[in-house]
Amino acid sequence: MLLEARDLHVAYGDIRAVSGVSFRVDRGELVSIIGANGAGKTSILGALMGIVPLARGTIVYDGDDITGLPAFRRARAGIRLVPERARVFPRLSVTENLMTGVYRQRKKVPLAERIAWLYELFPILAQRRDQPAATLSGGEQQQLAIARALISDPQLLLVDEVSMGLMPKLVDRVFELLEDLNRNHGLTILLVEQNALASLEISQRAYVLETGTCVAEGDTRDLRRDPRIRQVYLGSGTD
Amino acid sequence: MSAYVITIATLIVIYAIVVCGLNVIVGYAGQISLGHAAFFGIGAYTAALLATKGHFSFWGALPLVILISGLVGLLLGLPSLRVRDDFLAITTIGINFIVEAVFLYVPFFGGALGIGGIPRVMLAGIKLKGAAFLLLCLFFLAVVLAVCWWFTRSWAGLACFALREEEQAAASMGISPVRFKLTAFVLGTGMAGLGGALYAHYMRFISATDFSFPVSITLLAMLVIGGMGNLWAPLLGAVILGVLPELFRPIVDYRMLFYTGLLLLMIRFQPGGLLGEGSFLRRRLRLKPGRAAA
Amino acid sequence: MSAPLLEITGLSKTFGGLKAVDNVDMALYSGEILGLLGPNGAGKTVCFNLICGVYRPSAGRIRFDGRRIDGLAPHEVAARGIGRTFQIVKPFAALSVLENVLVARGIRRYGRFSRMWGSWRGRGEKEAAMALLERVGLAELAGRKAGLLPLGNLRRLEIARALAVGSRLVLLDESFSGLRHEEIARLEALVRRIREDGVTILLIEHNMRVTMGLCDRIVVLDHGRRIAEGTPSEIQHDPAVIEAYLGTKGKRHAA
Amino acid sequence: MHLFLEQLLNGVAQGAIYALVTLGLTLVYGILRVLHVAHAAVYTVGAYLGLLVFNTTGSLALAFAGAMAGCALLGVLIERLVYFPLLKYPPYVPLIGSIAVMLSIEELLRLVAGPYILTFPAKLPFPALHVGGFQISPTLTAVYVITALVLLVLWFITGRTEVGLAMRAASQDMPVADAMGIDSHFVVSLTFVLGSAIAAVAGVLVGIYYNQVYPTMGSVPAYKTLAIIVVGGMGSVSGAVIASLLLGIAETLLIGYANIPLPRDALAFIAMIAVLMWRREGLMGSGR
Repeated sequence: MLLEARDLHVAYGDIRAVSGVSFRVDRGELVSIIGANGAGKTSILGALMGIVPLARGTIVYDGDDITGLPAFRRARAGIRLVPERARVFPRLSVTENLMTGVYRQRKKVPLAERIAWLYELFPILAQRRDQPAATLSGGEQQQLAIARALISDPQLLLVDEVSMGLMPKLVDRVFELLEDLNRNHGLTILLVEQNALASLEISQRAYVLETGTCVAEGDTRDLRRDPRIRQVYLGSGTD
Repeated sequence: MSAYVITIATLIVIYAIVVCGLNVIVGYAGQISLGHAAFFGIGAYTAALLATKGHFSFWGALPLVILISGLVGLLLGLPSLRVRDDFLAITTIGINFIVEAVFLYVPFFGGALGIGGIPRVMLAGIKLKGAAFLLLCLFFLAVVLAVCWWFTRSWAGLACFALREEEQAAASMGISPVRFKLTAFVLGTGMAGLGGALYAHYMRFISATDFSFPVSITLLAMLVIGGMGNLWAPLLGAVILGVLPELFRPIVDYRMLFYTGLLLLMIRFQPGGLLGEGSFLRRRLRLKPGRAAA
Repeated sequence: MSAPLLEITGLSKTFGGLKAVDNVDMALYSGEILGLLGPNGAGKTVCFNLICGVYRPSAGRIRFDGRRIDGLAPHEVAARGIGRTFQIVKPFAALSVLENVLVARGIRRYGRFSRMWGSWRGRGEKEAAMALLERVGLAELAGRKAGLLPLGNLRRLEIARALAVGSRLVLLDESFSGLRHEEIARLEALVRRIREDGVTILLIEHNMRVTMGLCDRIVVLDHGRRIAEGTPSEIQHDPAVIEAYLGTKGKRHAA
Repeated sequence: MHLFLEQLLNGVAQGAIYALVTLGLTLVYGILRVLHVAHAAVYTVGAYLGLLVFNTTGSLALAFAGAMAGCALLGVLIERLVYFPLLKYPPYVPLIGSIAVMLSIEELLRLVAGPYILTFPAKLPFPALHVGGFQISPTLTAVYVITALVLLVLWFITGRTEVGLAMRAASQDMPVADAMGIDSHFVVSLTFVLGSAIAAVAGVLVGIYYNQVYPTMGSVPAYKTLAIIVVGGMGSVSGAVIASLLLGIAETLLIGYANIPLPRDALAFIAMIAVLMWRREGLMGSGR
């Protein structure tokens, strides 16, 4: 087991975003957390990364309790985040954005090789390497955010709503890439998505969230036929 | 009462009047102003010029002084509608420096020499000085406090509180941000103008440095220490910052340090002021939680 | 059918090159609850803000009660009698609950210089504000500072303020988000009661279950466009809506 | 022509000094969004420390080094003790705190070192430059060379080092920078170290340039530099440098040629308000 979260609670002042969610991610797995917007998915990833304060709960990563660890220590321990809406550094160039991903870790990875590999994966980034990230389109920024997270060769990749605001064609490409990274490069991925069908397609297990609590979990093959998913998204089914 | 005590008391009352104006702008309407001394100065210079060059009596000039101060406040308040937060703070600092520079360098305003020979206030054929002038100032302070009190109970005041708390929500309740911010600005600068007129006729000599940026900081410190938005804060703050330096006269060298250090400690540990929500004074006195104006 | 209370035609809003709202038509009739739905980034909130005057439309018209309101500032839209709530609650934190409602009661005063100098502490005003608090179930908290209320009560307070402003039309911006299940049920009952009192309601919501249960009709947006309109059950079975919400299975799998 | 050139050279020197003081303010505003008025007090402390070290050791190099070290420490103390706890309040609270720190330090200096003007009798080891029959004094040369050097070092640190990249990243999105493994709190403190050390250089330089060190020498720069960063576009380093140079030149030339009735110190604020009315984000603002 690479990551285990027990009884997570996140609150913004009085607003309960997440109340009592538990899950685990095994090494080499691709796990999805799905749910309509407002279900608390982004808060969970923020809490795992350490950039959103946790009201209650425990996070165990790689055998260590990291609940009280600041975000930068978690990052240095091998957790990387692709944030919602990419959040690239707008006034840094593409290359500089990538280099922030290996801050204080340049010597741990074969940097030139990684960069070459990433530019091969995302040729558009190679073309724009000296442009400020703000000048990139939404889809390009999303690719940059993924590359920035991958450059340090992370152990666990957290991906937040990567499909949001992307053209359908790009969504397919990104999901294919994530699937490939997981199957062929052994990368462990925790995917948070509104796009339920596409993420269920590529992941092995999933958790279904509704207004801050987990309402279903299990193998994606079973979940895909589960009426509760339709219910969570469309409010129909039982009634 | 000795002349010394009367002098201190008169200045405290004048400052309290000016800080009441600042309270309307900052405390009630939430518009940060770090240049309030400029409007204090505009009032004082207008009164001084009307008295010395225009040969107006204090009473004849007073409505004009308040009107002109308010109008200049309206004019200079316009930038505050375009900028927010820290930009507004810098803009008001800038206004203070510019106004001071105009007083100091334009010959019409007496330049570095300032304006002297301002006559005393006459009332019923009697020259007001000493305790009589203090009474006059107290009268005006009472009037200003009454206006403030009335403002906090008026719909206009309520609109300003709403704007201070949440501009977007206030607008969704029909409150025009432009109209009510400017209303607060005009009212506040008008009070500063009144204080300026009293100051000019009391000192009988004014110069630009009386209204320089450090004076603005003193005025703000009075308000912050008293507790922004509280009706009585200007009085409390003016008394504390007016009396303390006098008590510390024996160690005159440390006066200013004490003063600035107090401001630093207040803002660092009690940003709400002595009469602010949850302050130690409130807890001590077991005051009830404040109402809208408090 | 009679003329709509709120009528939106060809509404568009572009930011930079991006069309956030693209040629949307919508009509809201007196006495109904209309839901405006859509996944994240669909343009619901922009649409809402266009109605409230926060943004100025790039194209299109908005009519309330037959009169154009597009291009008006937020306080002018409010003055026409449209009340709204905020997705992220915006109470006047330092004021009491009662004073919060009184601010909204002042809607008839703020427009005229001569009317804004009277006192808001009169008995009549207080009683009218208390009646509104009674209606949303906050009467016993009237003296409490608004900033100290829990979220569920703040949502009610916002509805009370919106009712004071708009006695005929109220726009609710995700009033159910962040609430617990039992609070959601209570708030649903409140919205139903308000409608029974004759107030027309436009609801933006992403909680599907709530919307399906409350609304008479639903309009669904996706990528700024209107992709569906109909009764809740029609919407639930609309393939375009299902795709917008659940996503696609991906090209290669579908093929 | 000769006089004009001389005025221009003086104006550039004045602008260079403004730039040195403004840099720290810009860096701090860029990363914390705090208007660090007390920065000018740090600059004054720098001048005094430099003078103290110079008078005891006689070494100008040690004077610069001592002033930079002392100011760096002072800057970090202000950040940790005053700004950091106040960041959760509206922006005017740290601003008033900053003004209070500024005035307190001025008062402390007055009490410790006396209210009078001290002289800074150091000779800067720079040769006079001869450009086309025109002579530039050693002091002016020193101001030019040292400013250029500081800008170069700053450019190198922010543009070419890993920690500089971290500083720029943290100033654009602090949580995401954290998520990339950057310790932003450390980076913020480092920004104060850097900005305060540069202010120390400016303080020593001004002390020597005018041969004067006094407690309130920071008063005018304290607020004028605020105007400069507004004109330069809040947080933009290049904008701040350009605005500083323009202001220095404009002030000197206007005083020398146009017979304007206003003092030079008001000029910056008039420019600032004009710019704010015209473009909210300042000349080089990014419009965030």
